[in-house]
Amino acid sequence: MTPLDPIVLFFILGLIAGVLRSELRLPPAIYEGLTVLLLISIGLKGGIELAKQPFAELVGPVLSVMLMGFLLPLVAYPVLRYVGRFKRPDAASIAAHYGSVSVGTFAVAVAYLASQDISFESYMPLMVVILEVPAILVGIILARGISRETRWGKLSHEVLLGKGVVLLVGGMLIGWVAGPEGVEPIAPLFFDLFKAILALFLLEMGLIAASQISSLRRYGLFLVGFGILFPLFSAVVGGWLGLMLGMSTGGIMMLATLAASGSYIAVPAAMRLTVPEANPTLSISVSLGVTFPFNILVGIPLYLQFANLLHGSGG
Amino acid sequence: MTPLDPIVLFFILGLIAGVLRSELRLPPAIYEGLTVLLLISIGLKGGIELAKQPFAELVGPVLSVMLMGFLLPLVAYPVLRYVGRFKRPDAASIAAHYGSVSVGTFAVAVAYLASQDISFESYMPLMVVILEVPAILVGIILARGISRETRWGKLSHEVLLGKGVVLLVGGMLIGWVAGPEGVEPIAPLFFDLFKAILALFLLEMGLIAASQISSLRRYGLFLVGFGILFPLFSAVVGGWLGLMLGMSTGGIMMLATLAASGSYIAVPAAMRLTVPEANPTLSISVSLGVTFPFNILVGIPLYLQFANLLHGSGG
Amino acid sequence: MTPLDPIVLFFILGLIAGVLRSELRLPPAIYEGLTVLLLISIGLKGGIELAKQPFAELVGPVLSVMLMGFLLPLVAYPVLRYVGRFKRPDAASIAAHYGSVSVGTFAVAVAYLASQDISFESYMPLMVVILEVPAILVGIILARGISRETRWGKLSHEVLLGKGVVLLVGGMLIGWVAGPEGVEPIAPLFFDLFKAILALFLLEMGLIAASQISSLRRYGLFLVGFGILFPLFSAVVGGWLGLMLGMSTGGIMMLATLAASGSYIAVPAAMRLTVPEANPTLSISVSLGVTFPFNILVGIPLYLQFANLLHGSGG
Amino acid sequence: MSLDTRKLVTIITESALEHSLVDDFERLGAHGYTITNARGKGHRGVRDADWSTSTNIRVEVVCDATVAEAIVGHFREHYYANYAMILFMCDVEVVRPEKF
Amino acid sequence: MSLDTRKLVTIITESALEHSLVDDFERLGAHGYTITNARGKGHRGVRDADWSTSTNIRVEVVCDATVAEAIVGHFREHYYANYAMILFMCDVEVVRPEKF
Amino acid sequence: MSLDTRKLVTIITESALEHSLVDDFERLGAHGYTITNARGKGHRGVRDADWSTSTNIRVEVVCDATVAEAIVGHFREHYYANYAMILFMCDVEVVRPEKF
Ligand SMILES: Nc1ncnc2c1ncn2[C@@H]1O[C@H](COP(=O)(O)O)[C@@H](O)[C@H]1O
Ligand SMILES: Nc1ncnc2c1ncn2[C@@H]1O[C@H](COP(=O)(O)O)[C@@H](O)[C@H]1O
Ligand SMILES: Nc1ncnc2c1ncn2[C@@H]1O[C@H](COP(=O)(O)O)[C@@H](O)[C@H]1O
Ligand code: NA
Ligand code: NA
Ligand code: NA
Repeated sequence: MTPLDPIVLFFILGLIAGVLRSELRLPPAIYEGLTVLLLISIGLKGGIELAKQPFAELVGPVLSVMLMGFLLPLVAYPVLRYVGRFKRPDAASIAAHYGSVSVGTFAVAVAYLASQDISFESYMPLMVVILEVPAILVGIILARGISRETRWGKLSHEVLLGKGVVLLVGGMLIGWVAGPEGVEPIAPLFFDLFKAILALFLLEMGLIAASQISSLRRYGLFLVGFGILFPLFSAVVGGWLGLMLGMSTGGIMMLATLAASGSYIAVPAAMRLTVPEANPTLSISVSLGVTFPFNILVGIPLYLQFANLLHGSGG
Repeated sequence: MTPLDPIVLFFILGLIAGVLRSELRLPPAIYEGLTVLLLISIGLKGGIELAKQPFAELVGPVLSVMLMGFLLPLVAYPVLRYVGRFKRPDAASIAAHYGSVSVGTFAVAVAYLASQDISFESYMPLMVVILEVPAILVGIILARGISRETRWGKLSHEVLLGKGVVLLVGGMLIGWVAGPEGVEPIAPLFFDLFKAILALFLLEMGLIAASQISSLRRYGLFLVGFGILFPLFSAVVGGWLGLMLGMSTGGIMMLATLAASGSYIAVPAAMRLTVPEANPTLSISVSLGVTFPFNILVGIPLYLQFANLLHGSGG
Repeated sequence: MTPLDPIVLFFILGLIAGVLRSELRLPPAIYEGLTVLLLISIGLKGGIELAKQPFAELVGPVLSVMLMGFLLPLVAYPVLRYVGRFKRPDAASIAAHYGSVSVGTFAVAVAYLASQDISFESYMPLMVVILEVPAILVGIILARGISRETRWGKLSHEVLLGKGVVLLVGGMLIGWVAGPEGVEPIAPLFFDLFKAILALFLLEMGLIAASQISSLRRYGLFLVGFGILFPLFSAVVGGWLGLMLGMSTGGIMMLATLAASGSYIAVPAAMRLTVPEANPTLSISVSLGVTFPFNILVGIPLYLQFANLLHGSGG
Repeated sequence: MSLDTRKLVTIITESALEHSLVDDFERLGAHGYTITNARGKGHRGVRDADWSTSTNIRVEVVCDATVAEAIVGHFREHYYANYAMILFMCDVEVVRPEKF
Repeated sequence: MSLDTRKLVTIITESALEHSLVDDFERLGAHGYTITNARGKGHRGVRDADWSTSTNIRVEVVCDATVAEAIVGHFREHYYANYAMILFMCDVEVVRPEKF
Repeated sequence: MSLDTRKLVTIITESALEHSLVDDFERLGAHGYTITNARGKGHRGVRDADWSTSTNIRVEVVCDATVAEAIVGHFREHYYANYAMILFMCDVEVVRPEKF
């Protein structure tokens, strides 16, 4: 995959059409359907691989990635609050977005590594799931302390049983139980069509990202800078963590990508309900309008180079 | 296909997610689209095979299966009315559901036999169509006698030109006219993706089935028992009929499955309009919440064993 | 592809189901999704081929096809106005529909030539795009002269950035940039499923066409005659133009088909907003209810015979 | 601005009834109707869009008082007992009274 | 509970007009609008959701009487003759009158 | 035709609030509600159906004046400050008053 890979081109097509205010738009049901397919595909593939792996090896990575999910927003928050001069709830909410992950970015990274025949640790989809939760907790606590008002039970139910987690974890379990041969009859949809489905998904993501640009203009340069520089910082943290955990080049790259990506589904929904005084336009426009395009167009190839560097020097 | 076949696993994933009250849900348009694809696929496959068959051979099976469709609800009705103590319209409506068939169950049976390389009589999709009608007639007559008020013309139009019948019959005719080579260019969607589409469909069916469980709790144990035992009885009737008609093992198994399955689309819609005093929650919750999961998880493998037994002893 | 090709059979199934007033209908989101896939597929395929072609060779065809788009409605208008006795805005609007093109018809022609292993000039999808615009301009001017009221800027924005143009042009650019190998990973969806997606699309088109028949009855025989005879005339013009441009048999056939087809998406939308006094039912019912079915069932094979004839005598 | 007054009758009921209601309106003298998809909860429990046999439609008819009365009467007799349905109405000012 | 009164203007028309109406509202001084998809029947025949060129939208604007009058006047002049459209209005009590 | 009068409370707000509102209605004594999907514009900008975190719902509750007042009070306190929301109400005649 080069910058000229068709899936990136579809994203660019969406961006351009959106900027030109084309009436092009995928029906919401189709967009949702594509998301479901991507989540299941990623889960299945991870699950099949996972079957080959002793469970004990997961403990270290899981715990340290979870820790990363707690720490990244804690770094982002003071930058947003004191450099960016955002109000407390806004700074907390944006920070939470960047502690979490974007499944769309992860899917593109999967396709990118596949196109270069680079493998990565099979438990990566699990990391996507694990990173969903801590950032939300940290965001809420940053915004309002450990408040009695927060209905933690309801919240954790909503996050843990959200579409993303259920399909990723469910897909992994199915892949794990059914194994490579078991999954074969359903491979034509979930594996053979993966890249084309990702292309359509990115077309719509380009349109959505473009629609965020007008809000961005209102909130100024700081947010744009943050949306590029903080992911770069996070990628270094993620990559370094991968190296410490003894991961392969592919794994290091993946962890860098996960760290660098910002949520635009689970976290916004959770923040809207728990920290309603945060302005949702701020966080979504930087996550979708800056960081997502940056990662797709520039970040992912960069993180691979970085992983190569690290692994070369480290290994 | 074993209990660990991925399509069954997708159903179980849906069930569990539903029971845990996950917000996961396929968009209704996607669910409808999947149904359309399944119906056309089943029809096409049947039609291609049918072309190889002399028409005269159909007369016997068609007539006897139609008769079965009339008789099964007549057996179910007194059980529901006098053992279950349901009101007359409720007993009639539930009985009608069990005289008819579930295309979803049929599709899983098709996939199950395919995974075991067992063939079955090609006219089976026709039986699905034929079983749609009689049960509805019987249900209405049981509920209110041969009433003048029933607009039979309008009703038969709605049943015979409903989505299910048109797509199954239309698919069969297209498969029959176009033949195996003619259908080849459209095979990648309708045949290669069949199992994956079925898996997605079952994911949603699991969610729907789970949502019926709370209604079930209200209506008690009798309904749960009926939803398991009556299908078992029907399977015996269907299997025995297959044997009498000289069918193969696969055919016997299929007829047992058809008999054992209960409608959850065509019959509920028809009953709602013709027997409105029947409580639709009763019949849908037992058909979808008990019988459908039972057939997918337990029934289908059981009916194959039963068919093996019958065919072994009979042939 | 013969009249018994499955994609034509799906269209006929839709027609029959529609005429019989079946409740069958694809969900609108699915229908839109199918359209998106068809447009991208056609664009991609054209773009891949286009890469092999020197750009200079496009100038002649582009300009002459554009001229054809201006002239065809100018021929249709007096026929409709003075023979058909339609009001000025109605005549202008119908004329505009016939100067433009139907992507659905184009897609069937692509599948038809593919099934016969006949190739055609790769820039054809570009012609589809080019024919969208002139007819709309002519239609507006015929209806109301060069009026100050018409907001030409807004109009051209809407036409040039409509879904059809963006996806066709975008698809062509992606195919052109990515090249045949680049596109390979997304081929399973966009190329392998093309015919099946077209089949589903035509099923819905059949239903839609059938729903136009009742309006047609109201407007009488002239419109039906026009909907068949004018396309035949246009096909001769288009075919002859292809011959003059030195095209292959496939190219001549394609240009005849484009000329013969009538718009049912872009033009109706543009006319509704710019010539609101035109009755939209008139133009849509003849374009969708007469010309589209005629072209699918009769026209396309006819235009190929005609192209063979022309090319034989001309070459 | 001088406007006439008509009745706006709003009905929320099972989508299975759509065809029936449309026929009824025609027969009872309404000149038009508008339908949107809806979900909700009432005495017959939750009815949401997830499972097609249990969704609602929201139907509006603008008409004169006589037709409104006819609709209420007809619906009371034919649907109230067995279907999930609510009906309410209010006065609205209309611009082209001849349309209703 | 002391509430102010405003006009609720409801328009049911062809979805092709959505962009135009939105522009109009801005220009005529409305502070907001709400749109839902709809289907229906009126003098210009059945308009249902199946075929996108013939679906309806249902538009609501809460505004003061002056703006309501401006909307009615503008629509009467620009849309009534050539588009499928009905418009009706009624008084509603609103909680934050400064919003409308 | 003798009809009783009730309040029709209409709320247009962010779809993210759907579950919350439904819980509220239950607690505040409403016997039912109806929801449709909507898009629109107000003080918090354009909210359309394209991107799921920014769509609206249109909620209707038919209830007596006391419950209506309770809803307005509760919503004013809990949602007005931080969510896109408008609320308006009017009197409607209902047929089966015992339902509301
Ligand atoms: N009090 C209410 N306010 C608003 N909508 C209601 C109310 N009660 C019932 N509905 C709607 O009407 C449908 C049928 O009501 P019911 O017959 O009471 O089940 C429900 O599914 C709701 O959509
Ligand atoms: N009497 C009516 N009651 C409710 N809705 C109506 C009525 N008349 C027309 N409509 C709606 O307004 C649209 C346009 O009406 P018309 O201009 O009469 O065709 C129709 O498609 C209906 O959705
Ligand atoms: N004046 C208005 N008329 C109709 N709907 C409105 C109006 N103002 C706001 N809305 C709707 O209420 C939602 C929330 O409004 P707001 O809180 O002002 O952003 C908007 O997205 C619109 O759908
Ligand atoms: Na991150
Ligand atoms: Na049965
Ligand atoms: Na043409």
